[in-house]
Amino acid sequence: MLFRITEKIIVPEKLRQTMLSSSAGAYCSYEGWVRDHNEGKDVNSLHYSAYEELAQTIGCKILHEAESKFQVESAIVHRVGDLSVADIAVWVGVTAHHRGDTFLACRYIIDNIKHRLPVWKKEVYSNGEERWIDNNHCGCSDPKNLQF
Amino acid sequence: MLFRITEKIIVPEKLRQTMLSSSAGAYCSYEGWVRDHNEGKDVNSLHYSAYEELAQTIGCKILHEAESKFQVESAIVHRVGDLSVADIAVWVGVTAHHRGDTFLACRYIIDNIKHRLPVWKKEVYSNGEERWIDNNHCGCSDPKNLQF
Amino acid sequence: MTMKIKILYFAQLAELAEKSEETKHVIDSSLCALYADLRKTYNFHQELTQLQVAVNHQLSAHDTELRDGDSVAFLPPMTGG
Amino acid sequence: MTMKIKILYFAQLAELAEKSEETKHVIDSSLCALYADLRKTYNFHQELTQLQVAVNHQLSAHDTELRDGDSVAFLPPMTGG
Repeated sequence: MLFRITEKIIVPEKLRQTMLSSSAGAYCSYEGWVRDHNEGKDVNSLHYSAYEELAQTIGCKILHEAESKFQVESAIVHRVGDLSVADIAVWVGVTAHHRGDTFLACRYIIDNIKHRLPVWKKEVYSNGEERWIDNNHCGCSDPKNLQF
Repeated sequence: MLFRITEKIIVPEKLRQTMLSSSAGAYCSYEGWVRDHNEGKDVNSLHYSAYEELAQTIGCKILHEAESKFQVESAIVHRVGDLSVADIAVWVGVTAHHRGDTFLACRYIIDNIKHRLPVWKKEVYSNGEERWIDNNHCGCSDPKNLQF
Repeated sequence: MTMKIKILYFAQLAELAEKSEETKHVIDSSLCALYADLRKTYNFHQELTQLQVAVNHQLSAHDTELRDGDSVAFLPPMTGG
Repeated sequence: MTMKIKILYFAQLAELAEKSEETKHVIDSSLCALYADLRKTYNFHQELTQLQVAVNHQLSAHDTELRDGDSVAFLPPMTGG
Protein backbone atom coordinates (compact mmCIF):
# COMPACT_ATOMS: atom_id res chain seq x y z
CA MET A 1 0.00 0.00 0.00
CA LEU A 2 1.72 3.12 -1.28
CA PHE A 3 0.23 6.59 -1.46
CA ARG A 4 2.36 9.46 -2.67
CA ILE A 5 1.91 13.03 -3.88
CA THR A 6 4.90 14.10 -5.95
CA GLU A 7 6.19 17.00 -8.04
CA LYS A 8 8.42 14.64 -10.03
CA ILE A 9 7.59 12.98 -13.32
CA ILE A 10 5.75 9.69 -12.77
CA VAL A 11 7.65 6.69 -14.16
CA PRO A 12 5.06 3.90 -14.37
CA GLU A 13 7.54 1.09 -14.97
CA LYS A 14 9.31 1.87 -11.67
CA LEU A 15 5.99 1.86 -9.83
CA ARG A 16 4.88 -1.32 -11.55
CA GLN A 17 7.99 -3.04 -10.25
CA THR A 18 7.02 -2.25 -6.67
CA MET A 19 3.86 -4.34 -7.24
CA LEU A 20 5.56 -7.53 -8.47
CA SER A 21 4.63 -10.67 -6.55
CA SER A 22 4.89 -14.35 -7.38
CA SER A 23 1.57 -15.08 -5.68
CA ALA A 24 -0.43 -12.52 -7.68
CA GLY A 25 -1.91 -13.62 -11.00
CA ALA A 26 -3.43 -10.35 -12.13
CA TYR A 27 -2.20 -6.77 -12.42
CA CYS A 28 -4.35 -3.85 -13.52
CA SER A 29 -3.04 -0.31 -13.76
CA TYR A 30 -4.60 3.00 -14.66
CA GLU A 31 -2.95 6.24 -15.78
CA GLY A 32 -4.54 9.63 -16.20
CA TRP A 33 -2.78 11.54 -19.00
CA VAL A 34 -2.88 15.26 -19.73
CA ARG A 35 -4.91 15.64 -22.93
CA ASP A 36 -4.34 18.33 -25.54
CA HIS A 37 -7.98 19.38 -25.40
CA ASN A 38 -10.94 19.55 -23.04
CA GLU A 39 -14.51 20.67 -23.66
CA GLY A 40 -13.56 22.00 -27.08
CA LYS A 41 -10.58 24.07 -25.93
CA ASP A 42 -6.90 23.50 -26.77
CA VAL A 43 -5.05 22.73 -23.55
CA ASN A 44 -1.42 23.79 -23.27
CA SER A 45 -0.67 22.61 -19.76
CA LEU A 46 -2.24 21.80 -16.41
CA HIS A 47 -1.44 22.90 -12.92
CA TYR A 48 -2.31 20.56 -10.04
CA SER A 49 -2.36 21.74 -6.46
CA ALA A 50 -2.90 19.51 -3.39
CA TYR A 51 -3.67 19.84 0.30
CA GLU A 52 -0.91 17.42 1.19
CA GLU A 53 -1.63 16.62 4.85
CA LEU A 54 -5.28 15.84 4.14
CA ALA A 55 -4.48 14.08 0.84
CA GLN A 56 -2.19 11.70 2.69
CA THR A 57 -5.00 10.72 5.07
CA ILE A 58 -7.68 10.40 2.40
CA GLY A 59 -5.43 8.65 -0.13
CA CYS A 60 -4.54 5.97 2.40
CA LYS A 61 -8.20 5.65 3.37
CA ILE A 62 -9.20 5.04 -0.26
CA LEU A 63 -6.50 2.36 -0.64
CA HIS A 64 -7.53 0.75 2.62
CA GLU A 65 -11.17 0.63 1.49
CA ALA A 66 -10.21 -0.90 -1.87
CA GLU A 67 -7.97 -3.52 -0.26
CA SER A 68 -10.58 -4.64 2.21
CA LYS A 69 -13.48 -4.62 -0.27
CA PHE A 70 -11.65 -6.46 -3.05
CA GLN A 71 -8.75 -8.48 -1.58
CA VAL A 72 -6.04 -6.65 -3.51
CA GLU A 73 -2.73 -4.88 -3.07
CA SER A 74 -2.91 -1.33 -4.35
CA ALA A 75 -1.00 1.92 -4.81
CA ILE A 76 -1.58 5.53 -5.89
CA VAL A 77 0.85 8.21 -7.04
CA HIS A 78 -0.56 11.65 -7.88
CA ARG A 79 1.53 14.38 -9.42
CA VAL A 80 1.26 18.07 -8.55
CA GLY A 81 2.76 21.25 -10.03
CA ASP A 82 2.92 22.15 -13.71
CA LEU A 83 2.23 19.34 -16.19
CA SER A 84 2.52 19.30 -19.97
CA VAL A 85 0.36 17.52 -22.51
CA ALA A 86 0.95 13.73 -22.37
CA ASP A 87 2.37 13.85 -18.83
CA ILE A 88 0.97 11.36 -16.34
CA ALA A 89 -1.16 13.11 -13.71
CA VAL A 90 -2.07 10.03 -11.69
CA TRP A 91 -1.04 6.38 -11.58
CA VAL A 92 -2.95 3.55 -9.90
CA GLY A 93 -1.67 -0.04 -9.63
CA VAL A 94 -3.54 -3.08 -8.32
CA THR A 95 -2.61 -6.76 -7.99
CA ALA A 96 -4.72 -9.72 -6.88
CA HIS A 97 -5.09 -13.45 -7.31
CA HIS A 98 -7.82 -12.96 -9.91
CA ARG A 99 -8.51 -10.37 -12.56
CA GLY A 100 -12.05 -9.41 -11.57
CA ASP A 101 -10.88 -7.93 -8.28
CA THR A 102 -8.11 -5.91 -9.94
CA PHE A 103 -10.53 -4.20 -12.32
CA LEU A 104 -13.12 -3.43 -9.65
CA ALA A 105 -10.52 -2.15 -7.19
CA CYS A 106 -8.64 -0.06 -9.76
CA ARG A 107 -11.87 1.59 -10.88
CA TYR A 108 -13.00 2.13 -7.30
CA ILE A 109 -9.70 3.83 -6.50
CA ILE A 110 -9.59 6.21 -9.47
CA ASP A 111 -13.27 7.16 -9.08
CA ASN A 112 -12.71 7.93 -5.41
CA ILE A 113 -9.51 9.87 -6.14
CA LYS A 114 -11.50 12.09 -8.48
CA HIS A 115 -14.22 12.78 -5.91
CA ARG A 116 -12.46 12.72 -2.57
CA LEU A 117 -8.75 13.44 -2.89
CA PRO A 118 -8.04 17.11 -2.06
CA VAL A 119 -6.32 17.95 -5.34
CA TRP A 120 -7.34 20.72 -7.73
CA LYS A 121 -6.63 21.18 -11.41
CA LYS A 122 -6.18 24.39 -13.39
CA GLU A 123 -6.22 24.25 -17.17
CA VAL A 124 -4.02 26.62 -19.16
CA TYR A 125 -5.29 27.10 -22.73
CA SER A 126 -3.38 27.86 -25.90
CA ASN A 127 -4.91 31.37 -25.96
CA GLY A 128 -3.31 32.12 -22.58
CA GLU A 129 -6.50 31.86 -20.52
CA GLU A 130 -6.52 29.81 -17.34
CA ARG A 131 -9.35 28.16 -15.48
CA TRP A 132 -9.68 26.18 -12.25
CA ILE A 133 -11.85 23.23 -13.19
CA ASP A 134 -14.96 23.42 -11.06
CA ASN A 135 -16.59 20.13 -11.84
CA ASN A 136 -14.84 16.82 -12.13
CA HIS A 137 -18.05 14.88 -12.43
CA CYS A 138 -19.15 13.54 -15.75
CA GLY A 139 -22.16 11.23 -15.74
CA CYS A 140 -19.98 8.16 -15.75
CA SER A 141 -18.63 8.93 -12.31
CA ASP A 142 -21.75 10.20 -10.61
CA PRO A 143 -21.18 9.76 -6.85
CA LYS A 144 -24.31 7.57 -6.78
CA ASN A 145 -22.46 5.07 -8.95
CA LEU A 146 -19.32 4.97 -6.87
CA GLN A 147 -20.12 1.75 -5.03
CA PHE A 148 -20.02 -1.44 -7.04
CA MET B 1 -4.74 -2.00 -32.91
CA LEU B 2 -1.99 -4.54 -32.29
CA PHE B 3 -2.43 -8.28 -31.83
CA ARG B 4 0.61 -10.46 -31.40
CA ILE B 5 1.46 -13.99 -30.25
CA THR B 6 5.11 -14.17 -29.19
CA GLU B 7 7.63 -16.56 -27.68
CA LYS B 8 9.67 -13.65 -26.36
CA ILE B 9 9.46 -12.11 -22.90
CA ILE B 10 6.76 -9.42 -22.75
CA VAL B 11 8.14 -5.98 -21.87
CA PRO B 12 5.11 -3.93 -20.81
CA GLU B 13 6.87 -0.56 -20.85
CA LYS B 14 7.72 -0.99 -24.55
CA LEU B 15 4.12 -1.90 -25.35
CA ARG B 16 2.78 0.95 -23.24
CA GLN B 17 4.84 3.36 -25.34
CA THR B 18 3.09 2.21 -28.50
CA MET B 19 -0.18 3.45 -26.94
CA LEU B 20 0.93 7.02 -26.16
CA SER B 21 -1.29 9.73 -27.58
CA SER B 22 -1.74 13.38 -26.72
CA SER B 23 -5.48 13.17 -27.34
CA ALA B 24 -6.09 10.28 -24.93
CA GLY B 25 -6.77 11.09 -21.30
CA ALA B 26 -7.00 7.58 -19.89
CA TYR B 27 -4.86 4.45 -20.12
CA CYS B 28 -5.78 1.12 -18.56
CA SER B 29 -3.61 -1.95 -18.84
CA TYR B 30 -3.92 -5.52 -17.66
CA GLU B 31 -1.25 -8.18 -17.21
CA GLY B 32 -1.72 -11.86 -16.46
CA TRP B 33 1.20 -13.13 -14.36
CA VAL B 34 2.28 -16.73 -13.78
CA ARG B 35 1.43 -17.48 -10.15
CA ASP B 36 3.41 -19.82 -7.92
CA HIS B 37 0.28 -21.79 -7.04
CA ASN B 38 -3.11 -22.78 -8.43
CA GLU B 39 -5.93 -24.74 -6.82
CA GLY B 40 -3.70 -25.65 -3.89
CA LYS B 41 -0.77 -26.96 -5.94
CA ASP B 42 2.72 -25.44 -6.19
CA VAL B 43 3.29 -24.34 -9.78
CA ASN B 44 6.84 -24.44 -11.15
CA SER B 45 6.20 -23.26 -14.68
CA LEU B 46 3.56 -23.01 -17.39
CA HIS B 47 3.54 -24.01 -21.01
CA TYR B 48 1.29 -22.09 -23.41
CA SER B 49 0.51 -23.38 -26.86
CA ALA B 50 -1.45 -21.48 -29.55
CA TYR B 51 -3.17 -22.14 -32.87
CA GLU B 52 -1.50 -19.14 -34.42
CA GLU B 53 -3.45 -18.69 -37.67
CA LEU B 54 -6.80 -18.83 -35.88
CA ALA B 55 -5.53 -16.81 -32.91
CA GLN B 56 -4.58 -14.00 -35.25
CA THR B 57 -8.12 -13.86 -36.67
CA ILE B 58 -9.89 -14.13 -33.32
CA GLY B 59 -7.51 -11.76 -31.50
CA CYS B 60 -8.12 -9.04 -34.09
CA LYS B 61 -11.86 -9.72 -33.92
CA ILE B 62 -11.87 -9.23 -30.12
CA LEU B 63 -9.95 -5.94 -30.47
CA HIS B 64 -12.26 -4.77 -33.21
CA GLU B 65 -15.32 -5.54 -31.07
CA ALA B 66 -13.86 -3.68 -28.08
CA GLU B 67 -12.92 -0.65 -30.16
CA SER B 68 -16.34 -0.31 -31.72
CA LYS B 69 -18.29 -0.97 -28.49
CA PHE B 70 -16.24 1.38 -26.30
CA GLN B 71 -14.51 4.01 -28.48
CA VAL B 72 -10.99 3.01 -27.51
CA GLU B 73 -7.61 2.11 -28.97
CA SER B 74 -6.49 -1.32 -27.82
CA ALA B 75 -3.77 -3.95 -28.06
CA ILE B 76 -3.07 -7.53 -27.00
CA VAL B 77 0.19 -9.46 -26.73
CA HIS B 78 0.01 -13.11 -25.64
CA ARG B 79 3.09 -15.15 -24.91
CA VAL B 80 3.51 -18.84 -25.79
CA GLY B 81 6.14 -21.45 -24.94
CA ASP B 82 7.61 -22.15 -21.51
CA LEU B 83 6.99 -19.51 -18.83
CA SER B 84 8.34 -19.24 -15.30
CA VAL B 85 6.65 -17.97 -12.15
CA ALA B 86 6.18 -14.17 -12.32
CA ASP B 87 6.49 -14.05 -16.12
CA ILE B 88 3.83 -12.11 -18.01
CA ALA B 89 1.55 -14.45 -19.96
CA VAL B 90 -0.67 -11.78 -21.49
CA TRP B 91 -0.69 -7.99 -21.76
CA VAL B 92 -3.66 -5.81 -22.71
CA GLY B 93 -3.48 -2.04 -23.20
CA VAL B 94 -6.36 0.38 -23.79
CA THR B 95 -6.55 4.16 -24.24
CA ALA B 96 -9.57 6.44 -24.56
CA HIS B 97 -10.73 9.96 -23.88
CA HIS B 98 -12.34 8.90 -20.62
CA ARG B 99 -11.55 6.32 -18.00
CA GLY B 100 -14.87 4.46 -17.96
CA ASP B 101 -14.36 3.19 -21.49
CA THR B 102 -10.81 2.02 -20.80
CA PHE B 103 -11.91 -0.17 -17.87
CA LEU B 104 -14.88 -1.66 -19.70
CA ALA B 105 -12.88 -2.35 -22.86
CA CYS B 106 -9.86 -3.79 -21.04
CA ARG B 107 -12.10 -6.15 -19.07
CA TYR B 108 -14.04 -7.10 -22.19
CA ILE B 109 -10.80 -7.95 -23.98
CA ILE B 110 -9.24 -10.10 -21.27
CA ASP B 111 -12.50 -11.96 -20.61
CA ASN B 112 -12.85 -12.71 -24.30
CA ILE B 113 -9.21 -13.74 -24.61
CA LYS B 114 -9.79 -16.31 -21.88
CA HIS B 115 -12.87 -17.76 -23.56
CA ARG B 116 -12.24 -17.40 -27.26
CA LEU B 117 -8.53 -17.13 -28.08
CA PRO B 118 -7.20 -20.54 -29.21
CA VAL B 119 -4.44 -20.76 -26.63
CA TRP B 120 -3.96 -23.61 -24.13
CA LYS B 121 -2.12 -23.73 -20.85
CA LYS B 122 -0.31 -26.65 -19.22
CA GLU B 123 0.73 -26.37 -15.59
CA VAL B 124 3.95 -28.02 -14.42
CA TYR B 125 3.96 -28.64 -10.66
CA SER B 126 6.84 -28.78 -8.22
CA ASN B 127 6.34 -32.57 -7.84
CA GLY B 128 7.01 -33.02 -11.56
CA GLU B 129 3.39 -33.65 -12.59
CA GLU B 130 1.92 -31.80 -15.55
CA ARG B 131 -1.67 -31.01 -16.42
CA TRP B 132 -3.41 -29.30 -19.33
CA ILE B 133 -5.89 -26.95 -17.70
CA ASP B 134 -9.31 -28.06 -18.83
CA ASN B 135 -11.45 -25.25 -17.50
CA ASN B 136 -10.59 -21.58 -17.60
CA HIS B 137 -13.98 -20.55 -16.35
CA CYS B 138 -14.41 -19.41 -12.81
CA GLY B 139 -17.78 -17.95 -11.88
CA CYS B 140 -16.57 -14.41 -12.39
CA SER B 141 -16.07 -14.95 -16.09
CA ASP B 142 -19.09 -17.06 -16.92
CA PRO B 143 -19.78 -16.60 -20.65
CA LYS B 144 -23.25 -15.33 -19.72
CA ASN B 145 -21.58 -12.34 -18.05
CA LEU B 146 -19.33 -11.47 -20.94
CA GLN B 147 -21.43 -8.61 -22.27
CA PHE B 148 -21.53 -5.45 -20.17
CA MET C 1 -11.74 35.65 24.37
CA THR C 2 -10.17 35.84 20.96
CA MET C 3 -8.87 32.68 19.28
CA LYS C 4 -5.89 32.46 17.00
CA ILE C 5 -6.90 30.51 13.85
CA LYS C 6 -4.64 29.55 10.98
CA ILE C 7 -6.43 29.54 7.64
CA LEU C 8 -5.15 27.53 4.67
CA TYR C 9 -6.10 28.41 1.09
CA PHE C 10 -6.07 26.15 -1.95
CA ALA C 11 -6.82 26.41 -5.66
CA GLN C 12 -9.11 29.29 -6.64
CA LEU C 13 -9.41 30.44 -3.02
CA ALA C 14 -5.62 30.79 -2.76
CA GLU C 15 -5.61 32.73 -6.01
CA LEU C 16 -8.32 35.14 -4.85
CA ALA C 17 -6.75 35.58 -1.40
CA GLU C 18 -3.33 35.86 -3.02
CA LYS C 19 -1.85 33.75 -0.27
CA SER C 20 -1.71 30.12 0.80
CA GLU C 21 -2.19 30.77 4.51
CA GLU C 22 -2.70 33.44 7.12
CA THR C 23 -3.45 33.72 10.83
CA LYS C 24 -6.51 35.56 12.12
CA HIS C 25 -7.78 36.43 15.57
CA VAL C 26 -11.49 35.69 15.78
CA ILE C 27 -14.15 35.92 18.48
CA ASP C 28 -16.99 33.93 16.91
CA SER C 29 -16.25 30.19 17.03
CA SER C 30 -18.47 29.27 14.07
CA LEU C 31 -17.03 28.29 10.70
CA CYS C 32 -19.98 30.07 9.16
CA ALA C 33 -19.01 33.47 10.60
CA LEU C 34 -15.34 32.94 9.69
CA TYR C 35 -16.16 32.05 6.10
CA ALA C 36 -18.59 34.98 5.74
CA ASP C 37 -15.83 37.31 6.83
CA LEU C 38 -13.23 35.81 4.48
CA ARG C 39 -15.69 35.73 1.62
CA LYS C 40 -16.35 39.46 1.97
CA THR C 41 -12.65 40.24 2.16
CA TYR C 42 -11.54 38.13 -0.81
CA ASN C 43 -14.67 37.92 -2.90
CA PHE C 44 -14.87 34.12 -2.87
CA HIS C 45 -17.52 32.86 -5.29
CA GLN C 46 -18.88 29.88 -3.42
CA GLU C 47 -21.39 29.59 -0.61
CA LEU C 48 -20.11 27.69 2.42
CA THR C 49 -22.51 24.85 1.59
CA GLN C 50 -20.59 24.28 -1.66
CA LEU C 51 -17.32 23.76 0.19
CA GLN C 52 -15.97 21.02 2.41
CA VAL C 53 -14.15 22.05 5.55
CA ALA C 54 -11.01 20.63 7.13
CA VAL C 55 -10.15 21.50 10.73
CA ASN C 56 -6.65 20.48 11.82
CA HIS C 57 -6.20 18.51 8.58
CA GLN C 58 -9.35 16.44 9.07
CA LEU C 59 -12.60 16.73 7.17
CA SER C 60 -15.07 18.25 9.64
CA ALA C 61 -18.75 19.07 9.87
CA HIS C 62 -19.84 22.59 8.98
CA ASP C 63 -21.08 23.13 12.54
CA THR C 64 -17.72 22.31 14.14
CA GLU C 65 -16.80 24.88 16.85
CA LEU C 66 -13.40 26.48 16.42
CA ARG C 67 -10.88 26.39 19.25
CA ASP C 68 -7.80 28.46 19.86
CA GLY C 69 -4.88 27.27 17.72
CA ASP C 70 -6.98 25.39 15.14
CA SER C 71 -6.12 25.35 11.45
CA VAL C 72 -9.01 25.64 9.02
CA ALA C 73 -9.28 25.06 5.27
CA PHE C 74 -12.32 25.66 3.05
CA LEU C 75 -12.15 23.23 0.14
CA PRO C 76 -13.69 23.70 -3.31
CA PRO C 77 -14.97 20.55 -5.06
CA MET C 78 -12.02 18.28 -5.73
CA THR C 79 -10.81 17.90 -9.29
CA GLY C 80 -7.74 15.64 -9.15
CA GLY C 81 -7.06 12.55 -11.18
CA MET D 1 -13.72 -40.50 -54.05
CA THR D 2 -11.19 -40.11 -51.23
CA MET D 3 -10.30 -36.67 -49.93
CA LYS D 4 -6.93 -35.61 -48.61
CA ILE D 5 -7.42 -33.86 -45.25
CA LYS D 6 -4.76 -32.22 -43.12
CA ILE D 7 -5.40 -32.53 -39.41
CA LEU D 8 -3.86 -30.13 -36.87
CA TYR D 9 -3.46 -31.09 -33.21
CA PHE D 10 -3.12 -28.76 -30.23
CA ALA D 11 -2.63 -29.06 -26.47
CA GLN D 12 -3.75 -32.40 -24.96
CA LEU D 13 -4.80 -33.72 -28.39
CA ALA D 14 -1.29 -33.09 -29.75
CA GLU D 15 0.15 -34.85 -26.73
CA LEU D 16 -2.07 -37.92 -27.13
CA ALA D 17 -1.53 -38.06 -30.90
CA GLU D 18 2.19 -37.43 -30.38
CA LYS D 19 2.20 -35.11 -33.38
CA SER D 20 1.11 -31.61 -34.29
CA GLU D 21 -0.29 -32.52 -37.69
CA GLU D 22 -0.83 -35.33 -40.14
CA THR D 23 -2.55 -35.93 -43.49
CA LYS D 24 -5.28 -38.55 -43.88
CA HIS D 25 -7.24 -39.84 -46.81
CA VAL D 26 -10.91 -40.08 -45.91
CA ILE D 27 -14.08 -41.10 -47.70
CA ASP D 28 -16.76 -39.82 -45.30
CA SER D 29 -17.06 -36.02 -45.50
CA SER D 30 -18.48 -35.56 -41.99
CA LEU D 31 -16.40 -34.11 -39.13
CA CYS D 32 -18.22 -36.52 -36.88
CA ALA D 33 -16.87 -39.61 -38.66
CA LEU D 34 -13.37 -38.15 -38.86
CA TYR D 35 -13.28 -37.35 -35.15
CA ALA D 36 -14.68 -40.77 -34.20
CA ASP D 37 -11.86 -42.39 -36.16
CA LEU D 38 -9.15 -40.19 -34.61
CA ARG D 39 -10.60 -40.61 -31.15
CA LYS D 40 -10.37 -44.41 -31.43
CA THR D 41 -6.80 -44.22 -32.75
CA TYR D 42 -5.46 -41.76 -30.15
CA ASN D 43 -7.78 -42.29 -27.23
CA PHE D 44 -8.93 -38.65 -27.06
CA HIS D 45 -10.98 -38.02 -23.90
CA GLN D 46 -13.56 -35.56 -25.18
CA GLU D 47 -16.78 -36.03 -27.13
CA LEU D 48 -16.96 -33.99 -30.33
CA THR D 49 -19.64 -31.81 -28.71
CA GLN D 50 -17.06 -30.65 -26.15
CA LEU D 51 -14.71 -29.39 -28.87
CA GLN D 52 -14.82 -26.49 -31.27
CA VAL D 53 -13.81 -27.15 -34.85
CA ALA D 54 -11.74 -25.04 -37.23
CA VAL D 55 -11.79 -25.81 -40.95
CA ASN D 56 -9.15 -23.99 -42.97
CA HIS D 57 -8.27 -21.83 -39.94
CA GLN D 58 -11.86 -20.66 -39.41
CA LEU D 59 -14.22 -21.69 -36.65
CA SER D 60 -16.82 -23.87 -38.33
CA ALA D 61 -20.07 -25.62 -37.50
CA HIS D 62 -19.92 -29.26 -36.46
CA ASP D 63 -21.97 -30.24 -39.52
CA THR D 64 -19.56 -28.66 -42.02
CA GLU D 65 -18.86 -31.01 -44.97
CA LEU D 66 -15.19 -31.66 -45.60
CA ARG D 67 -13.73 -31.09 -49.07
CA ASP D 68 -10.54 -32.34 -50.63
CA GLY D 69 -7.52 -30.34 -49.41
CA ASP D 70 -9.19 -28.97 -46.25
CA SER D 71 -7.31 -28.54 -42.97
CA VAL D 72 -9.19 -29.45 -39.80
CA ALA D 73 -8.48 -28.82 -36.13
CA PHE D 74 -10.46 -30.08 -33.14
CA LEU D 75 -10.05 -27.57 -30.33
CA PRO D 76 -10.35 -28.28 -26.61
CA PRO D 77 -11.83 -25.49 -24.45
CA MET D 78 -9.48 -22.53 -24.58
CA THR D 79 -7.43 -21.72 -21.51
CA GLY D 80 -5.23 -18.78 -22.48
CA GLY D 81 -4.79 -15.51 -20.64
